[in-house]
Amino acid sequence: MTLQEYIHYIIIPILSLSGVLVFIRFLIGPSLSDRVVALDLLITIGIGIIAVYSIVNKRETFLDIAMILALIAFLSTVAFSYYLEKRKKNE
Amino acid sequence: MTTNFIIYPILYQAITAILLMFFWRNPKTQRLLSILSSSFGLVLAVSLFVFIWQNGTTALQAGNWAAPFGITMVADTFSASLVVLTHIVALAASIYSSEKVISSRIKFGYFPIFHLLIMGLTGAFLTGDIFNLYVWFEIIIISSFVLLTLGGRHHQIEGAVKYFTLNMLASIIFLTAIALLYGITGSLNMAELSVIIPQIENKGLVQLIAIIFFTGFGIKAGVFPLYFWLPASYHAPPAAVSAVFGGLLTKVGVYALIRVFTLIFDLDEFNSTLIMVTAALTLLSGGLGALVQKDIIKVFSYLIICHIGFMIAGLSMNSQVALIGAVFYMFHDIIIKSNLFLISGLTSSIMGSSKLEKMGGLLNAYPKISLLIAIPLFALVGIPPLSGFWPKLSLFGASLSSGNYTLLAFMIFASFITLFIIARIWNQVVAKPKPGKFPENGFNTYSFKQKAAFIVPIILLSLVTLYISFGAEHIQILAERISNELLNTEQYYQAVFKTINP
Amino acid sequence: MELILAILTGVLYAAGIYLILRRSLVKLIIGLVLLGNAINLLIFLMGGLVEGNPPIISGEEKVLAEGFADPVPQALILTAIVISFGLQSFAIVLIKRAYQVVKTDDLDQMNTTDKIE
Amino acid sequence: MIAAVLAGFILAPVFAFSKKILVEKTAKLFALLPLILFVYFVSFSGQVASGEVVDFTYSWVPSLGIDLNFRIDGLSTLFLLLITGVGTLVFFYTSNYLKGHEKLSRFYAYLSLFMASMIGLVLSDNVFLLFIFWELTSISSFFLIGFNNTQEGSRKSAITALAITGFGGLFLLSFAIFSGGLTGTSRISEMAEMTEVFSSGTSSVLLLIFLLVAAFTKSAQFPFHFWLPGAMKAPTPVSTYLHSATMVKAGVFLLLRFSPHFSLNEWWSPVLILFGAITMVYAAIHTLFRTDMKGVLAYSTISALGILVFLIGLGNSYALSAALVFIVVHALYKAALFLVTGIVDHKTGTRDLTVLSGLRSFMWPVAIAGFVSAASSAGIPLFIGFIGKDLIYEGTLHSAMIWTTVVAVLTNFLLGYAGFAVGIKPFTGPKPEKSIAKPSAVLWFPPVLLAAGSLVFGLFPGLLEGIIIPAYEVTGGQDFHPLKIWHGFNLVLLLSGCTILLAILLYRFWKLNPEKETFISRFDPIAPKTILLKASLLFEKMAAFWTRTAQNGHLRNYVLIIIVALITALIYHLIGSPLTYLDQLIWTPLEWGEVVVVSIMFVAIIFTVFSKSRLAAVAGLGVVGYAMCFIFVFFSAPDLAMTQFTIDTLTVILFVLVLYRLPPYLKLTNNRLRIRDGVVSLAFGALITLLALEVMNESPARLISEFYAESSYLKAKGKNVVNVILVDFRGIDTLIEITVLSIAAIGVFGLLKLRLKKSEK
Amino acid sequence: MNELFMIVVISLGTLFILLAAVGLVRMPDLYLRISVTTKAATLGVGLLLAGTALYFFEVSTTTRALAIIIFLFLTAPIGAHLIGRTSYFVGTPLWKRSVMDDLKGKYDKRTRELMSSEEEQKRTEEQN
Amino acid sequence: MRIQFLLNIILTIVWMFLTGSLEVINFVFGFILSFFVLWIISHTNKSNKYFYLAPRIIGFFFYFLYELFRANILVAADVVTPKFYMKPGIVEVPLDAKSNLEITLLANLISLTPGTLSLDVSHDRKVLYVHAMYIEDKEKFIRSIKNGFEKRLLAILR
Amino acid sequence: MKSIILKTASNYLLPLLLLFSVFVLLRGHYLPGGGFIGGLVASIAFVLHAFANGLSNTKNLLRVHPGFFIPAGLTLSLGSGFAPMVLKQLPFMTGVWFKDPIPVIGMIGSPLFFDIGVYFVVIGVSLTIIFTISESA
Ligand code: NA
Ligand code: NA
Repeated sequence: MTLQEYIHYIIIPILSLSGVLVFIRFLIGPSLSDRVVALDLLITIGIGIIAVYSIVNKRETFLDIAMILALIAFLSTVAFSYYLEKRKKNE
Repeated sequence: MTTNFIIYPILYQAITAILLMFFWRNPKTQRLLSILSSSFGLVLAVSLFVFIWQNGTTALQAGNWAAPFGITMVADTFSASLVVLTHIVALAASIYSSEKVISSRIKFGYFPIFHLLIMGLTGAFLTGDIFNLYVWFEIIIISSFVLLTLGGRHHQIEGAVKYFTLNMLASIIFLTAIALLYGITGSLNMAELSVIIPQIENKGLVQLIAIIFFTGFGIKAGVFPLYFWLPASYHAPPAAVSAVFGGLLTKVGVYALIRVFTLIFDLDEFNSTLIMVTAALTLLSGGLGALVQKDIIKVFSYLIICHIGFMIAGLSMNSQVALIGAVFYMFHDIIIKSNLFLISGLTSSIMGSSKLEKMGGLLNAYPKISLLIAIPLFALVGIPPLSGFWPKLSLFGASLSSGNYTLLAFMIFASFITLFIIARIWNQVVAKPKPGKFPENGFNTYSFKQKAAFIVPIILLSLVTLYISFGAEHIQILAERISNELLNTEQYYQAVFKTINP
Repeated sequence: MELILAILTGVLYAAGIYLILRRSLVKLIIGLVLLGNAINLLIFLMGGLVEGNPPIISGEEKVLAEGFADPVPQALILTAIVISFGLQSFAIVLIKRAYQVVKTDDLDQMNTTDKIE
Repeated sequence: MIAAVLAGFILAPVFAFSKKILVEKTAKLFALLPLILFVYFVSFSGQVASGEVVDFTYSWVPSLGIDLNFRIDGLSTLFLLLITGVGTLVFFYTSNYLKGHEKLSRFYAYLSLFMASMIGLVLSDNVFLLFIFWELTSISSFFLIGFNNTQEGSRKSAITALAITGFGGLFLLSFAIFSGGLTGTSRISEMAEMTEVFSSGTSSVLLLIFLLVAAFTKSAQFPFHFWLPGAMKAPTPVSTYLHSATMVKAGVFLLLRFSPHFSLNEWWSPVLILFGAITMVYAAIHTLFRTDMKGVLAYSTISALGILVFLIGLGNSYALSAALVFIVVHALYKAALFLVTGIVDHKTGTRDLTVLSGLRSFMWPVAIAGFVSAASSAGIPLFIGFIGKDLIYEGTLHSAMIWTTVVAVLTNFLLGYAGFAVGIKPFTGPKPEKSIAKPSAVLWFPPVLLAAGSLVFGLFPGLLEGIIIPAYEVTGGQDFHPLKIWHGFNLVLLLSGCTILLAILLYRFWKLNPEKETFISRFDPIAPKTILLKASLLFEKMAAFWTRTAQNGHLRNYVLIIIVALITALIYHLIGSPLTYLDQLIWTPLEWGEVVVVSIMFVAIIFTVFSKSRLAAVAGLGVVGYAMCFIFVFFSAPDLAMTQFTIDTLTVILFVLVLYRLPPYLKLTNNRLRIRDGVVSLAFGALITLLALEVMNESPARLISEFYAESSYLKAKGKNVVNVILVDFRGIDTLIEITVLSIAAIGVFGLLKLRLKKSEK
Repeated sequence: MNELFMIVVISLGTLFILLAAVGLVRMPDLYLRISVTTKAATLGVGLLLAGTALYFFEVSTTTRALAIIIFLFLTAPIGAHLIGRTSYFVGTPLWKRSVMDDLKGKYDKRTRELMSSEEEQKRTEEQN
Repeated sequence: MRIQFLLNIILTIVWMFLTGSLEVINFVFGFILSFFVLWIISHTNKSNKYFYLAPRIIGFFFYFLYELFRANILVAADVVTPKFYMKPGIVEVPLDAKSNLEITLLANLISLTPGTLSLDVSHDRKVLYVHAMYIEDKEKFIRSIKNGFEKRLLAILR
Repeated sequence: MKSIILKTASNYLLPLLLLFSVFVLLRGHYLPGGGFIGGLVASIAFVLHAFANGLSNTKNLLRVHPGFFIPAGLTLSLGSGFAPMVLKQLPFMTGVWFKDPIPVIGMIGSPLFFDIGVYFVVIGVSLTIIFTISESA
């Protein structure tokens, strides 16, 4: 089993499974904060997937995408926090 | 020598817009600049037209990438004529705006966006690339959208929501069609598409894509049953903007329909029936809508729809004569509809309202203005020999000779209802005594400059209408040449693929 | 995968249209955003699916390696994405303004302008 | 010639904007315009009498076959002389009649506009040109009828007249185009040689219908007649001009002009006779019940027009010459009677026949004119009307149908009554209590002159032959029967005598009173006018209903209609030609990551759609966007993935910034709508899926992409092909796209920052 | 040898991510979820990136991987802090078996300022 | 001024990291670029203490890694076992760290370690509120933070 | 938001993100990236700063109204399209290049300036939109 195959058959499925678990949390919530945390974690897992994906395809170009994700993913968290802090009481 | 001059009118508007942005807070300069540059823009447009008239269809390979690899801009007689008309309307609207648009709007980008709208229209007429056409459409949408909402009043917002949603929908449908088209052809260059499409074996698929295109453009053109955005929004912006909307926005849709269904797709039985039915129902529902409206701007809005039916009818009959009629009608309608919206602005400002029941007394109080507006009003009806009459000859003739009597009946109906509506408007706005008083700070109190800004554009457009009316021979010859070019796509193809610059 | 993505495209379209047909302005805009995604996916599909071979000339090569992903749809999507971003931002702001002016997010209450008086 | 036609058009605006004082002073001189034209046209009469035609041709729009082809022949000369002759008198008369009227200059402008249109109409030898002038007469009469623009009644009448005649005009346009197309020429004279076009096949029926609708609307034939009485709202000179010599005769002119063309058409005669007969009887009966002088005249005019149509329909040599003579007869006496009515009205302030009496002592010249015209109208010998009547009876008797003679007699004696009622009644009987101002010579001279005409031509009918015979020949008649006062004792004379007698008896014993008018008004509910009016109201209601239903203000309805329309068109086409091969596609194998991403996206879409909270929906939207981003990663689109991600984040930020100020979602739609919308959306989605799959079967040559692959680095010096496309190959797209962004930003700025003041619009 | 090391690193990273995912689903309250996941996932991704860097083993890739790790370590705790803080602020409840809550009542309802205990005491004294 | 320069150098190094090229010309370019960026943002960036002690930094780095792994495994055990053994709560931790940078770094480091999460800093910057999973003894927990991360961090920063 | 932690961090993240945005911009012709993404990243940097420090602080930082970047960027992009027209009588938007590449950036030519124009427009647009919304909140 080469490294590529290992990643392909073991690592990526596990990462995908993690993604599904996190997404379940996103769906069940219950609060908006839970969803935001789940979203954040989804992206983090995505960065991981991209990293191993670049190994599978032997193209380091994909790391560039991960770089963007790493830098600005948390911005939506910031935005949602901002929302929670500022919103009216009725939602 | 390069053929860069094809896009001079586009670039020129872009430069104007940028320049205007730098004078963001200075309404006076912006006004002057706008008028000056609109005038010069017209000169450029006319010289483009003259060149095309003398030298035939000309293409520019942007970026010096031979077609189909780059974006090709193509000027044929049709697009060059439309560019000229666009710039005429632009000049009129520009002058009209110079006094009519309040400086707070100007301080929030009215003029730059106005010029970008003109740029968008020009670009849409000149492009030879289907995706590029989409992009130009987006310029048109967003700038018209901004002009529509600038000021943010209640009715503006309501109109804008509808305008925006339905135009976005149109773009989405259009883009869907482009995607599918690219999927089956691998090309975006319209000239190349005209060669590839006939070779595709899966005709059914091509037709389905054609239907999607028709729907997308149909929304923009304001045909039945896709026109709803139009009456919902045209009364919202200032009159100068409505003039550009009324004259040109739907016409871009019509242009796209004509272009796509002559150059790229075949008008076979199914398509032409589809378009014909659409045309008939457009004539009908536009007419009915106009009949029941009580506000002059809304009446005009519905008349736009109604008359789009004529052009679409011309396209649907798929004959040279019909196409001549459609093109001629389009030229006439651009000028007339723009003028009507300017007039509605003028009369509303004289009367203090755009509701027909509150208007009146124009003939006795302003006889000269009455005479002035009689020209476009009756030209709209097609009272011969005014401009609306001539294209009907070709349209009626084509439907008679091809045996499309039902379509003819609808056209007659639309003509009749237009006659009736305009006569009624004449009665209600011009002839009837004014209920109540004219507003106090009304037209009479305006300075000479303000009055001129109101009247000069209307005179300008009316003169153009008179030219179309009495110089109908010229327009007819023009329309004939255009229809020839449209039907002989080979010419277009040659123009696009021969010019590889040194 | 093509089949799945084609279905996904269809679902995106359906979802977008469904949301536009609601009464809430916010839902409408969300629907438009979904439709934007739908169209991008459709364009993307039209170029054909290629895994792991982006249209970037790697290293010291001078032309793209065989089997590259079609760059044209990608460029088109980029343009489309950015344009819809512009339009969407304006639309989102319109929600805000509509709420300020019309005092509601209910589209059914925005019908005064179509009335025949 | 062109100057003659255009003179009126050119002078109209001159009149309109002349200073009021100037107009007051020089108004009488305005009559010089028609007078000069009259003289000019008379100058051709010699040539015309010798059977020549004079053509004038000016090029205008040759590519449509529309040139200024003017032709002076017998028929046009007849009409030209009437138009300019009566015109001269009307112009002259008006100068006094409307003296001091505020809008006198405008009136002259309209009048000369109208006259010019009429002249153009009868001169046209080009069927399109004919239509053009036809429409111009409609529109200028619209202005004339609505001249008293401050009165609602007159505005209404004007619009009714325009609607009816304009409606007919569109049929004339169709006729022009169709006949032009079928014959290959637009010259009316050339068409005349192709009678087969007008007489055989469905196209000939269509042509006939087009022409007749045009002629009948203009010439006020039943059931289109009702605009004419309404048009009496116009000042009397207008009525005089429109209804005696010009406007309404245009339809008759049209029929005469084209009667050679349709001479072989089997429908021509019966239809004309039928409509003519109905019209003449119907209108003649109506005259009995009218108490307004103008009302009587209006219906008698309609009736006279019916007679003309009827005669043209009969078409035998007597009937044709009767028609031509009757045109002159009618013009002379009807114009005179209108002018008389005008004077009476002007001086007494009323036109009510039940009130008026004994005016002869105040205005004896007018009374004479009235008497003479009434006599001519009743067909009393020695007046021209007698000759006209004779010819009519000759005409009916020469047709095979007895009933035609019966209706002719009936109509004629009723018309005779009408003439008496207007021309005699006001002047006889007891004098009014109040003294009445004498009319100036400018007023009474024109009717007197016309009456003199009735008399002179009645005594010397041969004088008329000079213009009647050429006209007769043009309309296709042969062997003209000379106009004579005396034909000997025969059936015709008997009928004439009976007619006169009956007319006199009726005048003696028919007591006019307001109840009569009330009586006839009971039939209003079934009158064509009412029916048409009701129909048009119903139509407007339907239009309003339709417009309100379609444009109901609910955006989602609009979207729904659009989508359903698109779906319908697509499915309709699919049923006709189903898609063929979905199975030939080579599928890319499934990967774990992709499946998970797509599944998450599916669920996230559903979550977004059905979420109860806006913010959750926005978060769901975020997930959808990020999932898209990963699809781009998996399928080799790094640039897209990056852009999608950043833009998605920015969009979420925007939503969040905006949404916290808004109230939560309302639960608004009901389940039925949800299901309906769901079905529509899913159908649309399914169609897109289907199309996408079908398209993916096609594998076109990707020449463009291959060119980019090869030249991106070598020619455009970039290795990221997508970026090279964006900034170089398709740079214009990008340039526009950033412009779109810029506009959006300016728009946002304006939308949120600009606050208009109340005063600013 | 090198490859084995890579496999270990990558597997470890994957496990941490799985752990974070499971933790996110299992943990009883929001704070615990944040607490567990942010870091486990960050560590996991860090390891995966390290593996990637090792795989390509060239300057440009390594620096990129390193940059990503730095970015993540910079941003992840800030995000966690923000969402945790705001959640508390808007009243997201703690797990019922929590042992203490020093934050309770420390946020000024009006100014949204957060007080320390010391400051709170001071204020109470002032008020008395 | 010195700190500005230091920041400039650090950014330049980041730039070289990003571009993955260690050439001199890239250094120059990166330096100019960073200088420009810093100029843009300069005037609100009030000067702060900056770290300069490389060995301590490295030591601290490994300490952090150790803590990260240790805590992760601790938490992992609790996550994967069916029963929860944790005793969570929010603890008020008094701060010795004074400057914004010190507080921020400390708070982030605490957050990065599993089982603890910095929720907020009090307005007067005297205490940090930390959510922790295992609070056997409040004082002990506070001490572990103060003697662990805070001490080492301050040693580097001061 | 009143968080010292976010505020402090954002002050350090801002230069980092800006640097990164330039990096993304300049490599776009060779690797994923370019004017759009670069511009978006730069805007996000400022947005983050605004979230943490308040809008007015960020505006002070920028010195000019972000809207100014729009015409500036447009001018640059349009100008690079004009360059070949004016300089070499070539069609609009033709790429004109300096002969030799320079280190770090690579080839210098009109498409690069075009992309830089895009970068500025995107910054101007995003910031104008977001700042305007925040201000009128
Ligand atoms: Na790029
Ligand atoms: Na180029």
